[in-house]
Amino acid sequence: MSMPAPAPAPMLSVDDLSVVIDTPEGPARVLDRASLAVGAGEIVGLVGESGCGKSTLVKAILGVLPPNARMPEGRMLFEGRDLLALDEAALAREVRGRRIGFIPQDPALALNPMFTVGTQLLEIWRWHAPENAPDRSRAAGRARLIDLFRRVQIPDPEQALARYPHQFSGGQRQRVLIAAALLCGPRLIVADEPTTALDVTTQQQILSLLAELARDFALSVLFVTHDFGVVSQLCSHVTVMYAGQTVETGTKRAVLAAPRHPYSAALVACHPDRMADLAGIPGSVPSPLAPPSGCRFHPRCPEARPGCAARPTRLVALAGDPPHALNCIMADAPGPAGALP
Amino acid sequence: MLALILRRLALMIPVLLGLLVLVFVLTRIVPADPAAVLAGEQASPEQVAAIRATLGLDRPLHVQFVRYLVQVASGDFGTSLYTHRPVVQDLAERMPATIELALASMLLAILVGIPLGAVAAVRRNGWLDQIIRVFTIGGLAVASFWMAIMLQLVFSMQLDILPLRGRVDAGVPAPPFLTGLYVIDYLLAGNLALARHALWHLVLPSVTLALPATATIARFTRSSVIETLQKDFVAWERAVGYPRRVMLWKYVLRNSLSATVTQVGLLFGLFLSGSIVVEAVFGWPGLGDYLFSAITTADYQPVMATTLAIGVIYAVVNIMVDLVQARIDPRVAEQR
Amino acid sequence: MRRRDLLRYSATAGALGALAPIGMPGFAVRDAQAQGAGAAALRWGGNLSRTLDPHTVYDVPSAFTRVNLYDCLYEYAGNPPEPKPLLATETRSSADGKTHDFTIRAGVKFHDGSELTAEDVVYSFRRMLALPQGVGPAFRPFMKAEGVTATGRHSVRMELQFPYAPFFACLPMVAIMNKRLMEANTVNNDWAAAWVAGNDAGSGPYKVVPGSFRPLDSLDMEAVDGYWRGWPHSRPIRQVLCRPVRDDATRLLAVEKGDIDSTHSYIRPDQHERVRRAPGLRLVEEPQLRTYLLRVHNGRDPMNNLDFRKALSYAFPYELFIQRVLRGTAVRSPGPLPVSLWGHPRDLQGYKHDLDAARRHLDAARRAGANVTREITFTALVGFDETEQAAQLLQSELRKIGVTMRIAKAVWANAVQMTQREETSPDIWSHWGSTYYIDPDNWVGQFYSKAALGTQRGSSWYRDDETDGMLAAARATLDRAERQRLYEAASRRLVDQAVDVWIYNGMAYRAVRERVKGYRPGAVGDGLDLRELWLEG
Amino acid sequence: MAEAPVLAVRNLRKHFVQRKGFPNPVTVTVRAVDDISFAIRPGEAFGLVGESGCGKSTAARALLRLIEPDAGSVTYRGEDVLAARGGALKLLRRKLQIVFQDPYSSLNPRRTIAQTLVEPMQVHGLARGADALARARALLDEVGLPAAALDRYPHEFSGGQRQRIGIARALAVEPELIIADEPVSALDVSIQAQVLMLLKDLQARRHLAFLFVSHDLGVVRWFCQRVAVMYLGRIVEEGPVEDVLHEPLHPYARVLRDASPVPDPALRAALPRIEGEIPSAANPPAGCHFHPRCPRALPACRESFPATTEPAPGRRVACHLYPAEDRASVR
Repeated sequence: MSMPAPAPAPMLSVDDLSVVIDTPEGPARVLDRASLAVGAGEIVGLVGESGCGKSTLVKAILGVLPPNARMPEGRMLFEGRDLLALDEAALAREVRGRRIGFIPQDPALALNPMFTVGTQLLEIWRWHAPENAPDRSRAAGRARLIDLFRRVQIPDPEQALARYPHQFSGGQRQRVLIAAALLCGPRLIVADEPTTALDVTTQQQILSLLAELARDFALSVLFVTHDFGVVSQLCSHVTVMYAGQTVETGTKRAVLAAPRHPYSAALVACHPDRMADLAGIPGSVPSPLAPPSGCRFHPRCPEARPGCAARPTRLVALAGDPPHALNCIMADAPGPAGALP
Repeated sequence: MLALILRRLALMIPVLLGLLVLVFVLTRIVPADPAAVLAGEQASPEQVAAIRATLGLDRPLHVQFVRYLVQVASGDFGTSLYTHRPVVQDLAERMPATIELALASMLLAILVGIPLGAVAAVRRNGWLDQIIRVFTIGGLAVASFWMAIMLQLVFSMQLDILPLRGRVDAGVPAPPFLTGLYVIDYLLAGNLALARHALWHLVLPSVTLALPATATIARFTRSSVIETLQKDFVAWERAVGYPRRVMLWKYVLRNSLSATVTQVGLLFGLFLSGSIVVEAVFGWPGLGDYLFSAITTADYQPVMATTLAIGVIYAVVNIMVDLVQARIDPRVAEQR
Repeated sequence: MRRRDLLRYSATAGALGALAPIGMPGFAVRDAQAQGAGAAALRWGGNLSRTLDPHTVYDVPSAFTRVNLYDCLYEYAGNPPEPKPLLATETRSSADGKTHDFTIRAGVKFHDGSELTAEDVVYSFRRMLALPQGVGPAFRPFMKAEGVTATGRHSVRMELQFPYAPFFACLPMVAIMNKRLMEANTVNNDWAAAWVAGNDAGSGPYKVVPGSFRPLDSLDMEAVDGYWRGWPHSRPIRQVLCRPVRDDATRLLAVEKGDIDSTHSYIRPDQHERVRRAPGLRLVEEPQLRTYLLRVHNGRDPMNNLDFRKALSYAFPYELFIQRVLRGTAVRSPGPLPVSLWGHPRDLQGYKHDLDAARRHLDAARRAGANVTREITFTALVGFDETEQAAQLLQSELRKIGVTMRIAKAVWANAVQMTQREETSPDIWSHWGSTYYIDPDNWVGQFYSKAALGTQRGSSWYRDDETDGMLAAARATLDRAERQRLYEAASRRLVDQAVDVWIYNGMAYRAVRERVKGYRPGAVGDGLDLRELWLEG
Repeated sequence: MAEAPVLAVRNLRKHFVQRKGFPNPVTVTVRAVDDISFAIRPGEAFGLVGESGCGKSTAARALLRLIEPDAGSVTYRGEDVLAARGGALKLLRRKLQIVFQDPYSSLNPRRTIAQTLVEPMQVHGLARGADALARARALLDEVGLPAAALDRYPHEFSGGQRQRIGIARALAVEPELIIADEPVSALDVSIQAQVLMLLKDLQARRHLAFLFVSHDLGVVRWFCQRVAVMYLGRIVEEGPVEDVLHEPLHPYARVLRDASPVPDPALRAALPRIEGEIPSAANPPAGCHFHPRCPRALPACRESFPATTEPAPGRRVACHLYPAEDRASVR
């Protein structure tokens, strides 16, 4: 897959990445040649149902896959660096917490209940204070943290440092975690379903905050979610995954308004909010231990054809503007009009 | 925090009362006659009866019990029939020895057991984990009197590097009584050599006593660390780039300790009961030996008072455990 | 023995194997200073009593402190031991045997420097008689507190309520205490019992180092300068550190290692060989008057049948028990008295292990209507393996002749309680006839008089007017020859009636380090005279 | 309004009282459900929406007496549910069935699906033996599961399938009203859609009434005919779904509507601004609980909780913006 000439090098690009987890029942291919790109300043929604590989992809990017996982193929570039070439220590030292900030799913569980918020967050500063920071001392970290707390609207930021996670509400905890992600000046924020555990009004507040911060700090955001509604509110681009494969990627407008992949289309149609007739998808997500061959969606696909099971998975760029790429037999036909990462 | 202590102390009273009833009933169920034993073999039945009356043993059980409660409530734990000394005095001499032994064992069990369990958890199913598993199973399976004799044979008789028995060698003066713990009292008295001397005497008995507890703590810590490692916050800590070492030994371990600390409180009971055998073998002048001889001669007052004292020690240790737990886990502190 | 040694050597070898490669250089843990502190002292590992009060307890360990901290009017001397005057310089007894005048030695000093006088003797006897336990019960049947009076600064009169022949044999039981000191420490009319339990008020060769006594656990004693009897050796032992060891295994290790100079005197037969072989140790044999016997409940069917009791007596395998269990460390004692004591008939044959005879007597008992099919119970004592081994031997022999016997266990206090009532008293149990005073009355008189019923001494529930009469007469006459005749006759009669099963006279064994010289066992209990000892090297 | 309601709830109340602390305990009252009233008509799906802690689940459980309510009345076809005893209660329990959010914890893991389905039929004397088994098979077919499922255990099924089993179990006793407590919120969207369609299908076929408890406005909009919005233990607005969600009267209902994301890229560009967080139910603000966050709060809102008014036919709202006498302000 070649890069289209004019496009700037993305902040993060994942190409044809596979992840195999060795389980007692055999190897599970939880990611199957998945691809993803996050450009500078983009907020990319990574969408799919549970079991589609979103979390595995996030873990792979952060380098925190479990020890029994291996990556037999693929490529991951972040700011031009090959992440797969870095060992665990280098990842912990140079990437995680420093260049990539992380916002977890459940703010109630993501902080260690036995330590104050200040202790936990300054631990990140201690190991990852940016090299170009004028002052890398603990006091400087504290000052920056208080600034950030103010920025994410945590009341009494100074006292907040001395409080324990359970002394915050769910929304505040998520704000704390956002501050943690921003602390050392990262370029990319990976947010793994950060609002799923929150109430809608709180979710709305967090989404607003994220959008604002991304704009103000010129951040790239990889936003994992299962909710197209959230995508439509926050993201500029969308990548849809199914059973470990990337099925469709493009701008929000392109994918949401006119989904081309049968899975994307079906998923959008599952949202009761659309006022349109609700349509479920028959069957369920296959087990990664015994996935269908070829396009993994074909057993559930209303438009499946004989060739689907044999077809190698491959993301193909569609012609036209805005950019839009598809991993489907239907997209194979137009030929190599323009492959997209 | 003060409220917590007060509440736990208040809860202690009914527990200790229950303990007293239990021990009272148990000691009296056994058909033993302290009067006859006390009177000696030369006594006549009339003389025995006279002693029985003097001791109030001819009264109905409930009257005896109420009398005893009144006596205890006024701070009098009675007098031993044999030593003629207030039981409190005997306890004051013997309890510190048991406490010193139990504390040393606990310290040992914690200092060895927790790292052992943590390492086993981190290197789960690795060779180190297997070795630690064998050790922990062994630690629980080995009878402590056998262990004691083996340690004596090897370290005292063959290698001659540790004392065989006792708190100090014969002829070494006891330290001035401050805490009753020899090692500490010698230190406070400024005698470093004797503090070391007392410490070496402490080694074999506390190792013997600590072994099964170390195994238990290691097992608990192992499973608790493994459980903690599955927690979301560990994933977060990893994802935001905590160095592995810091994450494990500072953050994960502290969370895992919460469960282990509770266990330590329960284990202290094991130390107290285990000390009976260990004290006998190592000639450690603690409560075990005292209680044993009091039971065999039906010397009720020391039996009751010792049991009560052990109950109090156990309860106090568990209150301390709660405080430590509240220190470790801020949520616990707030619930109180 | 085999198993213990095997354990010891295999474990040692294993541990050494594991440690040898590591080596232990510079691991000098023992503190030279601390170790040196007790080297010149005798480190006595014999058992300690729970109290230093010589009046309230009278058992084997208490003899050690009584003899060495106190002096008595009389002491035992000679072999076999006889009561000889000690503080008493002269004794005059009235013809009726009821009044005894003692002259007390002048110039004897208590440890506080005050002189021992008649007042102290009177105080001591009155105290002894007032206290309900220990020595008192032995005196109270024939003596009242008013009967002890001072007739001068150094003379005391004792009036007995009736003539009592064992009186002089009882005198070494009564330690003479410092009246002034005792009264100064009396609280609530307790005869200073609380104080003297941990201190001494004596005039003996040794005194207590204040505060050093801990019941059962430790005691330090110091030699008394200018003790009135003097010191036999030029370099007597100045300091005695009593450090009993509770645990069997540890005790032997401690004496082997030299942590203690002596064990208690109950070294088990299976450990003798080990002690004999250990360098620097010797095994001291201490002849004992102590008897071991099975008490049989003569008041209950079927043991109330003479033939059944004889069947029991013939069924017990005496030789097997003495040779196998005790490894030959005891002599067969066919009757109620120690074989070496006067009053024991020299020609008494007693019973031998003979199952045919046992069967014959069992048949006779059955014919006489005794309920020989009833399961009888042997109550063994917890913590005394020997009683259980005796029970097992008897059980297997009885099974051969068709008598079923069950073995129950009880702790000492429990067994004593059972013997107080005829209904609860065990069918069979066993105990030792210990030495309180050296007189036949201590054994046969105490065990088979009707006065003993309701105590463990009378647990045979034996009621025989003729025997009772003989024992009472022997107690009342001062004629030694007559007494001997009466005790021999009573012994024969008891044996004829197979009242109990008498088994052996024991031997006590103590491991003593070679450096301890001059060691001579005491006559009663652990009552050795420390004055005679010295340390070599 | 023509038909008499199948279920009428009036002034239902449930407060939880906790005593905390030593030696001076403090009593904390959580007003989980505070005087709520609504009615459900036969065959109607009635939605109860609100955010976590608003009391919607407690209300659902209290009217079934899974938690005994403190006050109020619940009538099922004119019969007093809260006073029912013995046989009457048993019959009521049959007519009112509940479907839980997490079907796994409400299914006994050691019982086969057949046992799970047959037992309630036996308890209520509807069928037994082969008859009951045949009915169980038919029920499974109705909820879209194969008959082979009968001999299997709950753990062998996916979340969606388990929820179908939970629904089949509720249907086994032929209820008239189903209380569905967040029945699809634990499911993935594709599965959620399947289950919602099943429920809709059943509602039409069996003429079932639903009390549908959910936090998801989209789901409620799709499934329900009428809806009540709860905030901190109280119903703030009630009416036909289309009206309430299209043109909410109560400011909170509007905030809730605006906050609910809709997957339509053209619909909204800017994210709405929302003030503050939900306060603790143990210590709700005085007056109208919503006033500290309300963009249109009046002085009166601080003082008193507004009475419920009916500013338009079939629409009820508890807000000082809609005084009882002034109906004109609606439009």
